[in-house]
This record gives sequence, structure tokens and C-alpha cells, in this order.
Amino acid sequence: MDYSQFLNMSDELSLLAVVVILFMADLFCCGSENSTKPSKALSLIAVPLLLVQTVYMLVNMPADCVTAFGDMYLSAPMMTVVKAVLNIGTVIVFLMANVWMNREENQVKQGEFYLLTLFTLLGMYFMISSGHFLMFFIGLELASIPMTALVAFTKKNQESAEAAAKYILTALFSSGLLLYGISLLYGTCGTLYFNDMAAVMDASNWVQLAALVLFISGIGFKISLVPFHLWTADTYEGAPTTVTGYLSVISKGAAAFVMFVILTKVFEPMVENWNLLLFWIIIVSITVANIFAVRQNNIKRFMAFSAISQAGYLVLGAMGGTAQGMTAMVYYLFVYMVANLGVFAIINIVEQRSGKLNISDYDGFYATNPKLSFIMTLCLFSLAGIPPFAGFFSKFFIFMAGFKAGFPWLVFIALVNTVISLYYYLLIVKAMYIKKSDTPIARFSSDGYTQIGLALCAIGVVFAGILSQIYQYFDSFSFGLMP
Amino acid sequence: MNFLSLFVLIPLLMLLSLWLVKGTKGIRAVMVVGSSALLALSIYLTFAFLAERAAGNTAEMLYTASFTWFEPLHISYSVGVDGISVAMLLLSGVIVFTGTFVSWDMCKEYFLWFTLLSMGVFGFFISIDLFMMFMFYEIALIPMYLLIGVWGSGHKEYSAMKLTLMLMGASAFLMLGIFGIFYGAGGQTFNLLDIASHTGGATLIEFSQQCIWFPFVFVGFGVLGAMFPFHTWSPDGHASAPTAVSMLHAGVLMKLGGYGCFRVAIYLLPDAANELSWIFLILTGTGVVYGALSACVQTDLKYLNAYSSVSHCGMVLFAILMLTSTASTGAILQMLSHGLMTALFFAVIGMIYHRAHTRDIRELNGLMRIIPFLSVGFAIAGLANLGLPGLSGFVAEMTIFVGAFQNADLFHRVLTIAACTSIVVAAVYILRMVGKILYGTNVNPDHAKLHDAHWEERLAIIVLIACIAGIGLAPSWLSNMIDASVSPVMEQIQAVASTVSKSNPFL
Amino acid sequence: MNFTYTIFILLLPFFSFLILGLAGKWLSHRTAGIFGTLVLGVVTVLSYFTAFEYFTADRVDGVFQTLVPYNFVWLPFFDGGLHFDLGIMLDPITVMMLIVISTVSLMVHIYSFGYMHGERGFQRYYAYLSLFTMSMLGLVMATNIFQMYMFWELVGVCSYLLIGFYYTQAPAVAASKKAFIVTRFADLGFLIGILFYGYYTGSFSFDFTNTAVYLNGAMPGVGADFSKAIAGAGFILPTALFLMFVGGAGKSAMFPLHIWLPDAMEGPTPVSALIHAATMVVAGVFQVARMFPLWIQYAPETLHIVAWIGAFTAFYAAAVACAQSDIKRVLAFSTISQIAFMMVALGVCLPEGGYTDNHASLGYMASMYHLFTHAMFKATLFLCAGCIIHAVHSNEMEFMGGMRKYMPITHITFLIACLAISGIPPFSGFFSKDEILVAAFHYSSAMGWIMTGIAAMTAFYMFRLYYGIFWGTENVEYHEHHTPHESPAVMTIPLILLTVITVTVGWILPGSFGSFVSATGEAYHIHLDWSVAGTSIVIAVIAIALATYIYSGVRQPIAEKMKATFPALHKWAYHRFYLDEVYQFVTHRIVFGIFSRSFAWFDRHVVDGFFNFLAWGTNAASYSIRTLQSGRVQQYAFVFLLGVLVLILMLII
Amino acid sequence: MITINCFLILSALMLFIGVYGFLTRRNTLAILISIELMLNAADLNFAAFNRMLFPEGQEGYFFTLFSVAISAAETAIAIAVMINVYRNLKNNFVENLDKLKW
Repeated sequence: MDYSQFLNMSDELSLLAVVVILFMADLFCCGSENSTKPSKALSLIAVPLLLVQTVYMLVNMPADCVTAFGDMYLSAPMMTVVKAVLNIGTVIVFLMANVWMNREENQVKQGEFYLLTLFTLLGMYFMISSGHFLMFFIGLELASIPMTALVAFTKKNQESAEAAAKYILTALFSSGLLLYGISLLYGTCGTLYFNDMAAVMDASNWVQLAALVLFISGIGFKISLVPFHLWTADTYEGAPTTVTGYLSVISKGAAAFVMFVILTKVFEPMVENWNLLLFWIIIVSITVANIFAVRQNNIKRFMAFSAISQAGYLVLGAMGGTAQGMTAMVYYLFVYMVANLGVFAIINIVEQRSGKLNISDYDGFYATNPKLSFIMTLCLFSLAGIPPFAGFFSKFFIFMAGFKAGFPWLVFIALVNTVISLYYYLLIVKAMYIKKSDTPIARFSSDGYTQIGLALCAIGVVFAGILSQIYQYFDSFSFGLMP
Repeated sequence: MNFLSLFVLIPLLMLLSLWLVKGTKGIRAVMVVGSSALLALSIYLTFAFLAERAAGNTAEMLYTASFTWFEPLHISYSVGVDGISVAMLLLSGVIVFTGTFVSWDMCKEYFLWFTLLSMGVFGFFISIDLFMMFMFYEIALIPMYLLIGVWGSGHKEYSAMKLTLMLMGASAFLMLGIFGIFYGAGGQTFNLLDIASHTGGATLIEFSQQCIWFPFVFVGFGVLGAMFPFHTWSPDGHASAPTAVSMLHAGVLMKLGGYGCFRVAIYLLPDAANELSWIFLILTGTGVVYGALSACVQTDLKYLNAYSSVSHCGMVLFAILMLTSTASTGAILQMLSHGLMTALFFAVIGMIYHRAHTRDIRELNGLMRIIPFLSVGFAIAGLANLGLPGLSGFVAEMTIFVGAFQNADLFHRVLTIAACTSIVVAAVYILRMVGKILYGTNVNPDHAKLHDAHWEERLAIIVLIACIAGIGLAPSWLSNMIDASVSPVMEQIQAVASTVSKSNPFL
Repeated sequence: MNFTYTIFILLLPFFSFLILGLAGKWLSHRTAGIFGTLVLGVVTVLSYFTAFEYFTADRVDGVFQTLVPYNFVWLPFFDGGLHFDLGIMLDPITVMMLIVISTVSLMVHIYSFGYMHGERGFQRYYAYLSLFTMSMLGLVMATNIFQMYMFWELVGVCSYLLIGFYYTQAPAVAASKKAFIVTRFADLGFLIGILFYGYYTGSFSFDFTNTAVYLNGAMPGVGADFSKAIAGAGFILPTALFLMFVGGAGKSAMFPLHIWLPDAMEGPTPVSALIHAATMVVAGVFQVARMFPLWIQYAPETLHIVAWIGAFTAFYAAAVACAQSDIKRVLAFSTISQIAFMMVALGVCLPEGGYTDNHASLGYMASMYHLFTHAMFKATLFLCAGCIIHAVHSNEMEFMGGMRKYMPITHITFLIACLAISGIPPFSGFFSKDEILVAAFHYSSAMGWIMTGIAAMTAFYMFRLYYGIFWGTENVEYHEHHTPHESPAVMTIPLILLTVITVTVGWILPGSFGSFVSATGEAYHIHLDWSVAGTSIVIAVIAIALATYIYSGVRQPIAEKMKATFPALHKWAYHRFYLDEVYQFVTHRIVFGIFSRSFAWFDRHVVDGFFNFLAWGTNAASYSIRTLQSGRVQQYAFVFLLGVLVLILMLII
Repeated sequence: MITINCFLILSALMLFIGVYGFLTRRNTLAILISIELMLNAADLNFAAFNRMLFPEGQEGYFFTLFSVAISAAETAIAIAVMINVYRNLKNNFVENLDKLKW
């Protein structure tokens, strides 16, 4: 056996190293229950380590596709880029989590938080780089299972428990179906290696078509596409805000990317079929989520529906499975991540400082906290796709990709839906700027970590679009994944 | 660096300095310097452009520059101007300049959004890349929400939301149309000139494709140009917006619509324009009369003016669709003229509202005696609106009518004559308004002691009146400048689409 | 010979307007008035000088040359070879109009100095007068129909501004609005006529030498368009000309577009004299005269429609004038009637032998002649009325009567003007009206007799007015409070000057008018047709006698008896046959009440309602599908499963 | 003769019994048991396919092994969550998990 092939897995290994270091740090620094000091140390370690690991991944990026373990593990430069994007998101989540972690009841558990989060991240890494359905399945579960623990992180909170229960039950249900679908694939193909499967796929084989649907439903659950999305709102609302933020971008983004890869790699002969499926799923996702979002009052629940509709846009990039679509999707993911995490960071800090979570609580927010509401506005505008913020570019590019793939009417429906989404994003803007409140959220100052996180988000929102280098950077790696 | 980019750069710098400065004085200083610089730049551009043309440079666009932006998607940062854009830039310069003075007492945030809006407008007019154009178009739209929502009056939240959503809805149509054009022309370039002239990798867009995308683009821009029946954002929006925002919106932003219709819909899709113009002619022709008649029974000054804008802007689109070079030149002149006079109108209405706290025609009376300066400004705006010779409206309307009359068939004739009636109706509503609020005797004791315009307001009004009269008295240089850019497009249409529209049931 | 200085005839009043308008606030009344008057004086001198030079210049082929000292493209149009020019054109009728306008305007400027003394907005008044004079001069000197239209609109606005000069008074505001809107409505016809004309002839110019060529399709580029040539030769040109006439009918208050003129009397009286008697209201006549070569050559039948419209208007206005009590309104209806005479004169021209036949086109000369004389004596009448109103502070005849003893100069001048308008020799009106009657008889005897009858009515109502003011029942009670007095010299001198013109212009130069102005441009020697003249004199005298009999006494039993016998007729005539009410109904109730209101309603509730419905629908949908998100995880799974099944079915089927 | 179809029918039955159980049972633990059925149905498929159709390789078996391990982990954490729910609600009926909705 050639052990050097482990080096091809440097992304995963380096993340594992980070995990181990943090584990050790947690073990040795946080030992005593009375000590509160080490808490700072942990986040101080986690963030730079993750950043270093990101840089390491990008620098060490293979020039071309690499494999390990007989194609069980596949990696391409684009995948490393996606992982790096996820890392950046995780860093922002860690930054915003700090204020929450520093609460008394959480201090003892914070090691768990970082580790669980990083384990889900590791799961996503494997999922992204999988070359075999087993690897994919393990990665998927590795991403799901710790996530449940994260959702249920606030043990004493009934909502958190309920959210976790719904999450795990739906997750199990969907993985049951997914697993069955994979078994059907195995039965019809005789192999589960991605590289070998396309050759034996047949669009007229209804068993395989059923398996395709089961696969899409399983992964659609993770991306929270309609009709596999119903857990989303409840879980987002019940989960701790930080975790919701993580859930809404990182796991969703990873899953969307994986779906793209597997659809184009494995189900390539069925492109017509899955285009049809995605066509309707996207329409329904965007529309239903938008309609639900319109009347939400809890801001986390609201963001859940927003996230569902954004997922619809994200998946639009997968239509037709083009290289342009891939770039657009990764770029969209990046931009969406920055903006969405910015919003969640603010929701989080507001919740931590004032305990308020309703949109109506944000009335008059601008008067008391102008800077925060300004950044919130930028992020919301970016989510709505308003130039010159990055969201405009990402939306434009993803629609362009969809159009090019030959789905102008899908693009049109999506475009019309952006109007509805603009409406509800503006509702928050309206609450912050226009409405007056007798009991506004008091003026407060956020902690340094959140500030750094918000600064990152704001910079990303403003510059990720205008500076075309980012898109071009992504684009330069869009080779090697398409058949 | 192309000097046209200064039109975007100056607002950017203004934004930056607004962010940094403190205190009212600092903000005003930044705004005055910035907007004067923009005005000066647009005037300089006009002279430079005319000089260049006089020197025999007949290129379609002057001062073009192009930098690749998103290389994989063929998106470039491309700028360039022709006679039409120069005219529009000049208009924008004037309106932004006067708008600054009109909103003298506003706070920093207001000016931030205001400047962002200006940036969008200027950017739009210098762009010759479809992507850039679309981007600036949207940049110009969104600040409206906050400007109206926060600093507006009346049903401001509703109006702001409606305006934003309708315009964004339009941009959905527009974006699809842009994709259609881009891919229809081969998906190699977003550059307008290349697409129009089939160079730079662009190919001729198939006729069937054109017919699909033309309505999208035209509606997309048409909504912003207050095309019937997509105009209802305009009365509410204008009524609720703060003074300078109404000015900027009616004065410049609505021109984005007309300009876009010409520059994108007609210019890039000439065959479809020829084929399908009849549908939109009916709509816009209806809008012209409908807006004017609706204006007659309004009681809120701003609503009245907004409906009058619907009528006048309808005339712009109407003229463009006549597809003759005179009518299109008239359309651009009408854009200029309407921009200036509506800005003046809204400015004065805003000032009156600021003082009297009402815009209801029935509650205002005899203002001529109380605030003569504002009243005279108002009357002049009104006279310009109804097309008094010597003011800009006359020039524009006559050019449009003469141009529209070049289509000899009954269908165009009937519509043209119907549109002509709007000038009579305009006289009705303008005189009704002027008669009711300026003339007569004031009976409201609260209004007896209103103070007349401040110096900054006077400055704004005088500048606008001077521009209106300037165009009205000496239009030919402008008209020639515009036509030099319009007529190649129209010749192209007449050359490629000499056939009569087959789908028009009225022919 | 060049007439380059004529540009100053336009520029001077314009600058005067600018200076008075912009700097008026800082000028004293006196300075402003003197400045305006002086400028106008210079303009008058220039006009007379122009006339002198023009008419003393040599004729070419027996015709005064049409001169174009200035012409430039003001606004280019880019299709059809069209362009909007501004320039100055001099031909006999232009020069004649220059004299009329500058003379009357100067008189009014001087007169106003006294009449408007101490009024608020004095400077504004003079500014408007200057602007009006400039516009009117520009109108008559226009080189093309579009330029005419432009100044046409400007005089309309000046009229609007001056009628509404007393803008604090509701009737003045309403009248100004009405005047503007009615004429504007008529101008729509004018505009469309211009557009037709321009499109089919390829030119807006008054230089008609090319028109025929265009119409025959011989011009390069135009000739190719066969349909254009056909249309132009047959139907289009008469239509275009008639549409232009509609505009002229609005300005010149032809029935049924006359309704604004009586109301326009709300303006200051000198303004009525200048604009609504002497100059602007004859613009319609001038326009028809200007297009006369085309009318007579291409649309003679249509021209006769003009004649009949004129005849009816003349009759209608004369009938109404007999029953009015407001002296300015009587004068206004008399103006309408007299302008209609001019229209008739133009309309009765016959195309025999083309327009080269001066004799067939006698009406043209008569019309212009009447225009000229009418301007003078009607201005006199109005200025006299101004003096009277100035003295009595009322327009109503009931406050007058027996004024001859208080105001001798006014009395005499008024009387002379009345005689002139009634067509009594040797006053100027006799000569011009006689020519009109001759032309009418030449056309048809019916028309001739009708016009003669109307001339008699003219004499009747004018003397009714005269006696009502200066003789008749004196309102002694009122006069004790306000003893009327003669006006100051600054007001009486213009009266006297105008009267002198009225008296002399007819008999000092009998027949010479035709040598300056005629349809062909060749000298036309006026000779009185005594059969016609004699009849009209006799009839006029009878009418005057009748008026004397009825109205001159202190007690007027016959008048009262007539009123009592025909109450309905009097009432209808007094209320101008309720035409205003009909208009009021049509515009307010139907156009604005029904159309506008329903459009506005439609806009708010249907168009806007649709978009609001979209928003509401989204919200409602949001509420109605919320049970989908029931919170029960088993239902979630069920939907999940259902989704999977549907998707599978979608693929397999 | 036991053919592949027997296994397939059995696994399909197991799957749908699991699904049915998931959709109908009130007790969360019963639901977890139903999910185990679904997962095991898939596992049975893997094993049967490998044995009957592709005996030359071992992919199916391995997949089954991993899958069993994963479902154990899943169940473990699911039960942990249910205990947490029980602690909060004092029962573990699934219909009581409806605080978050709409």
C-alpha cells in the first residue's frame, strides 16, 4: 500500500490536526471547573488555527485532480476551494460564537462546541471529496450527527430540544431513504465508485431513476429544498443562534456542492431527468419559502425561510451541470455565506445583549445602534441581490448560468421571486430605519470578536462582487469536475 | 483612466468624505463641492463633445474605454458617450446640483443615499456595457427605498415599498431580456456597440429571439419610464418622497427608463422594435392621454404632477416607438425638458409644502401675494409643462409631433393626434392648479406669514429656470447633437426593417 | 435695400420685457412705465419707417416684393426635409399689421399710464404688455407657419396673463383660464393642421412657390412617394387648411369657439383694447389671409365654409350684443361680429381665374382693410369704455347714462367711433365695410343681404350702447356719490389720436389701401359701388334712428315693452343663448366629471388595485399555507415521502 | 429457490413498514425503531445484492457494516436527544413536539 496517497488527503488531515490540537487544548486548559480564564484561550486558539489551516490548504492545493484509495477519495482544486470557503464561514461562526460561549452556563461546554463544529466540518470535507457512495454516506452522517448535538446544545431549553428532535428524526428518515436509494444504485450498477458508475447509468432504468430521486431527497434534506425542508424553520428557530448560522450556510453549501458534483459525475447520463427534477424543486423551493417568509416575526425563523429560498438559487447553478454553473454556485455560496453570517452575527449579538428575537423588536434599531444596523442593511441588501453589494453579482452570475444552461423561464420565475424576497428583506430594513419604537433595543457595544466577524462580513459583502478577482479565482478552478 | 469614470469616482469620493466629515457645515461643503464638480464635469463634457464632433470625429461613441472586468463572463467595464448620453449627463448634473441645494437641511445619512443614487444615475449614462448598465440601474433604485421611507411624508412606507418592488419587478424582466440579448448575440460580449454592430464576437440576434426579448427589455425599462399600466408606483412614490428625491426621481431616474428603452430595446433589437412597437405604442399612447386626464382631478399637488409626469414620460416612450429620427430626438429632448421642469415643479411644491404643511389644492390659496418668488417659479414650471414656446417643453413636444407625423398610416396618425390632445389637457390641469393655489386671496391665517425662498432655494430654482429657458430658446445645438446619435440607429432600423409589421392588426 | 433693422422691432420689446420682468421689483412705477412706453415708441417709429421704406420701394412686376431679412433654422427636424425656422418676413399685410400693432400698442402704453396708475403690479403689467407686443409682432412677421404657431401660443399666454392680471379676483382668474383653454383647444386643430401641411408639402414656409411643386410630386425625394402626391392634391390640403382655420377660429372667437372672448373682458380695459379688440383676436383672420393663396387655389369650397361660419358668428354676436348690459361685453360681442365680417370677406373670395384675379379676390383686400380700420376704432371704443369705467367704477350700464356732460372728450370720440363702426361715411369703417359687402354680393346676393342686415344690427346695438352710456336714464343717485370726471390727458390724448386716424384714414386716402394691400400684390384701385354703399348707408341710418328712438330718452318705454313682450328671447340673448352653460356641462360634467374621474378611479382601484392585489395575494397565500408547517415531525416526513413519490412518478411517467 | 427478488420484496416491506411506523407511532422510541427498520432494509439490500448479483466484490458487505455502525451512532444520539426532550416535556410523545411551527 502506498502511504503517500494519504498526502492527497492533506485537507482532511490538516483539519483533523486542528481538531486534535483543540481537543488537547480543551483537555488541558479547561480542566478545572472553577477556572474561567482558559475559555478565552480556546477561541483564541481555534480561530487562528483554522485560518492557518485554510491558508495551508490553499497553498498546498494540488494542481489537478488527485485520488486516494483507489478512487474512494477524489479531490480537485475546486473542492479545496470550497473547503476553504467553508472554513472561512466557520471562522466567522466561531468569532460570533464567542460572546455566546462566554456566558456562564456555556463556559464549561465550549470545548464541545468547537469540537463538534469542526467534526461536522470534517464530515463535509469527506463528503465533498468522496469518490464512493460509502465515503459520501459516512461524510454525510459525520456532518449530521454532531450537528444534532449542536442543535440541542442548550440542554435546558425546551425549544432547543424540540429542534434537535425534529432535526434528528427527519435526518434519520431521510438517511434511511437515501441509504435505500444507494442500495438500489448498488444493485443496478454493481459498483458505488463514482468514476465507474456513469458508464452503467441508464436513463431508461426506472430503478436508477428512483434512486436518483432518493439521492436528491437525501441531499435535498441537507440543503433544505422544498419539499424536504419542513424541519428547517423549526430547527433554525429552536437551535442556538450561532448554530443556526452555521447550519444555514456551511452544511447547506457543502451539501449543494456535493449534489452538483455527484449529479454531474454519477448521474451524468440522466441529465435530462435531474434537470426536470431540479427545475420543479427550485421553483417550489423559492416560491414556497418566499411566501412563508413574508409573514414571519421571529427573525431566526424568518432567516430559515430566507435560507430555503437562497438554497433554491444556489441549486440553480447546478442546472445542466455546466462549468459556468459550478463557478457561479461556489461564488454564490461564498457571497451568500458572508452576507448570511453577517446577519446572524447581528441577530446573535442582539439576542445575547437584549434577548430579543422578533423582527418587531428591531423597530428603531438604527437610532440606537446605527453601525450594526448599517452592516445588517448591507448584508440584507446583498442577500436580496442589490448592487453594488456582492449578492447582486452572485445572483446575476447564477441566473446567467441558468440561462445559458437553457432554462430562461426558470430564471424568470426565480427573478420574479427575488422581488418577493426583496420585500421581506426590506421589512427588516424598514423596522430598523423607519419604524419607531417605545422600547427599542438599547444601545450596546459588541465584543471584539463579533466586531472582527462583522468587519469580515462587511468587507466581503462590499468587495467580493466588485473585485472580479474572486470570481475569476473560483473560475480558474472550475475544471476537472465536469465529465 | 478614462475621464468619464470621474462621473462615478466623484460620487464615490463624496460618499467617502461624507462618511468621514462631521457636522452640518462639513456635509454641506462636501455636497456643494461634489455636486458642483459633477455639474462642471458634465458641462465640460458637453463642450468637449461638441468640439470633438465639430472636429469631425464621427465615431458612434466618443471617449470610449473598456477594461475587462469578469473575464470568464465577458463582462467589461466599458464607458463611452454619444450625444444622448451627454445630454442626459448634463441633465443629471443640473438636477443633482440643484437637488443638493433643495435638500439643504438634511442629515448625513440622507446625503449618503442621495449620493449613492446619483452615482447610479451617472454610472448608468456612461455605461456601454449591458451588465454595467444594469448594475448602475439597480444601484440607483434601491436608495429610493430609504430616502422615501425614512425622510418622506404621508404613506411613506407603503409608497416606498411599492415603488421599490415594482421597479425591482421590472428589473426582473430586464435582466432576463439582457440575458436574452447576450446569448442571442452569441454570448461573447456585453458591449452595446459590439452587439449592435455585430462585432467583437457578437452575431445578429435572430428575429424570433428578438421578438421574445424585446417586450422584456421594453417593459423592464418602461416601468421606470412610467409606462401605462405599470406607472402606479409613480404617483405614490412621488407624493411621499422628500423634495429633492422627487426631483431626482422624476428628473433623472425616470429618464433611465426612456434612455434604456432607446439604448437597449430599440438599438439592440431593431427588427423586433419594428415588428412589435405597435403594442407598446397603444399602451404609451393610452398612458399619455390617461395620465393627463387623471391629473385633472387630483387634489394633491404632487399627485397631480406625478400624473402629469406619467403623461409626459409616456410621450417619451411613445416618441421612441415612432421609430423616426425626429421623434426619437424629440423623445430625448422631452426627457431633458421633462426632467428639468418636473424637477422645478417638485422643488417648488416641496418648498411650498415645507412652509404650508399641506399640498392639498383646496387648502392653498393666493400664494402669489405671500410667497411671490416661489409662486413665479411655480407658474413658470407650469407654463413649461403645458408647452409654452420659449421654454423647453414646446421644443420637445413639437419635435415629437413632427416626427410622429412622419408615419403616414392611419394607425400612427390616430395615436399621434390622440397624443396631441394631451397638450390641451395639460393646459387644463396646469391652469386649474395655478389658478387655485397661486391666484385668488389667501383665507388661511396660518399661511399669511409664510416666508419666501431662502437663498439656496432661490439658487436651485433660478438654475432650473435658466436651463429650461435655455433649451427653450436655443434648442438647435442640442437637437443636432442628439440627432447625430439618434439617426444612425433609426437608419439602421429603417434599413434592416423596411418591412411593415406583420403582427399589427391595425395596419 | 435691406431691412436688417427690423430685427429690433422684435428684440426691443423682448428686452423691455426681460428688464421689466426681472428688475421690475426694484423700479418705480413711473420709471417702469416710461421705460416701457419709450421702448414701444422706438418700436413704433421703426415700424413706420419700415412701412415707409417698404411701400416706397419699387414694385417688381407690379407687386411689392416679399422680403426675408432674417431666416435661420431654429429647431431642425430630421425627417421629411422639415425644419422649424425663425425669421422675419415682410410683405404688405405684415407691414400693415406692424403699423396696426405698434400704433395701438403705443396708444395703450400711454393710456395705461393713467389707467393703471397706482395699481399693484404696474411693472408686471408693462412687462406683459411688452411681451405681448413682441409676440404679436413676431406672429405677423413669421416666415413660416410653425413660427406663427409659436408666437401664436405666446400671445395666448400673454392674453392669459393679462386677463388674469387682477389675479386675486376669482372672475378674472376663471376668465383667463377659460380664454387660454378654449384657444388652446382650438390650437390643437392648428397644430394638427400644421403637421399635415408640413408632412405633405415638405415645408412649413410661407413661400408657397414650392408648394405646388411638392404637391405635384415633382420634388426630389417627395416625388417618389406617390401616395403623398395623390393625397396632397385631393383631400389633404383642404383638411390641413381647415384645421389651421380651427385654430384661427379659436383665436378670432368664431362660433362656437367664441365663448372666451366676452369673459376676457375681466382684464384691464386697455388690455381689452389692445389684445381683445385690435390685435390678437384678428390673428385668425391674419392667418387665413396668410394662407390665402393656398386656400383660393386648393380649397375654395372649404373657404366658403369659412364664410358661412363667419356669417353665422356675425349674426349671433350681433344678436347677443343687443341684449348685454355690461358695456365691455357689448364691445366684445361687437368685436366678435366685426371679426366675423373679416372672415366672411376672406371666405367669399372666388377662385375664378385663380388668385391672380384681384377682382374675384376683392374680399381679401376688404378683410385686411376692415382689420386695419376696425383696430383703430375698436381700440378707441375700448379706451373710451376704459375712461368711463375709470370714472364710474363699474361696467354696468345701469350706473351710467347722461355721461356726456361729465366726459365731453370721451363722448365725442366714442360717438365718432360708433359712427365709424356703423358704416357712416366719411369715417373709415364705412369704406372697409362697404368693400366687404361688395365682395359678399359678388359671391351671392343672399350673403350680401345677410351681411347688410348684420351691418344694420351693428349700427343698432352700437347706438344702443352709446345712448345707454351718454344719454338715457342717468343714475343720479350713484353719480352724486361718485361724480364722474373726465380722464387725465394721458388717457384722452390716445383717444384723440386714434379718433383722428379713424376719421381720416378712409377719406384722405380713398381707395389707396388697395394699392398697398391686395390679394395678388398688384395695386387694386378701390372704387365705391354706390348701389351697395347706398343701401348700407340707408339701412345703417335707419338702424341708428331706431336706436335713437328707443334708447335716447330718459324714459325708455319701448325698450321695456320689448323686454316684456319677448322675455324669453331677451333672456336667451342676455345669457348668450346658454352656450357657456353647454360648454360648462360638457367639460366639467362629461370630460372631467365622467372621463377624468373615472380614469382616476380606474387608476387607483383597478390598475393600482391589481398590484396591491398581488401583494395582498402573496400575504394571503402565506397565511393560507401555513398549516403545511404544522410543527409535527410526522407530517414533515409524510410531505417528504410524498415529495419523493411525486418526483419519482414525474420521472417514470 | 431463493432469488434476489425475495430479498428485495422483504427489504421493500421492511422499508415501508418502517416508513409506516415513522408516520404513525406516537412514541418517539417507537419511531426510532421504525427508522432502524428502514435502515436495515437498505442494509439487507446491500448484502443481498452483493451476495446474489456481484459476488466477486465486497463493496456491499462493507457498506452494510459501515451503515450498521453509523445507524448505531445515529440512534445513540437520537436517544440522547429524546432523553433531553423527555427531561423538558416529561413525556416522549411526538405530537407534543409542536411548539415550533408556522
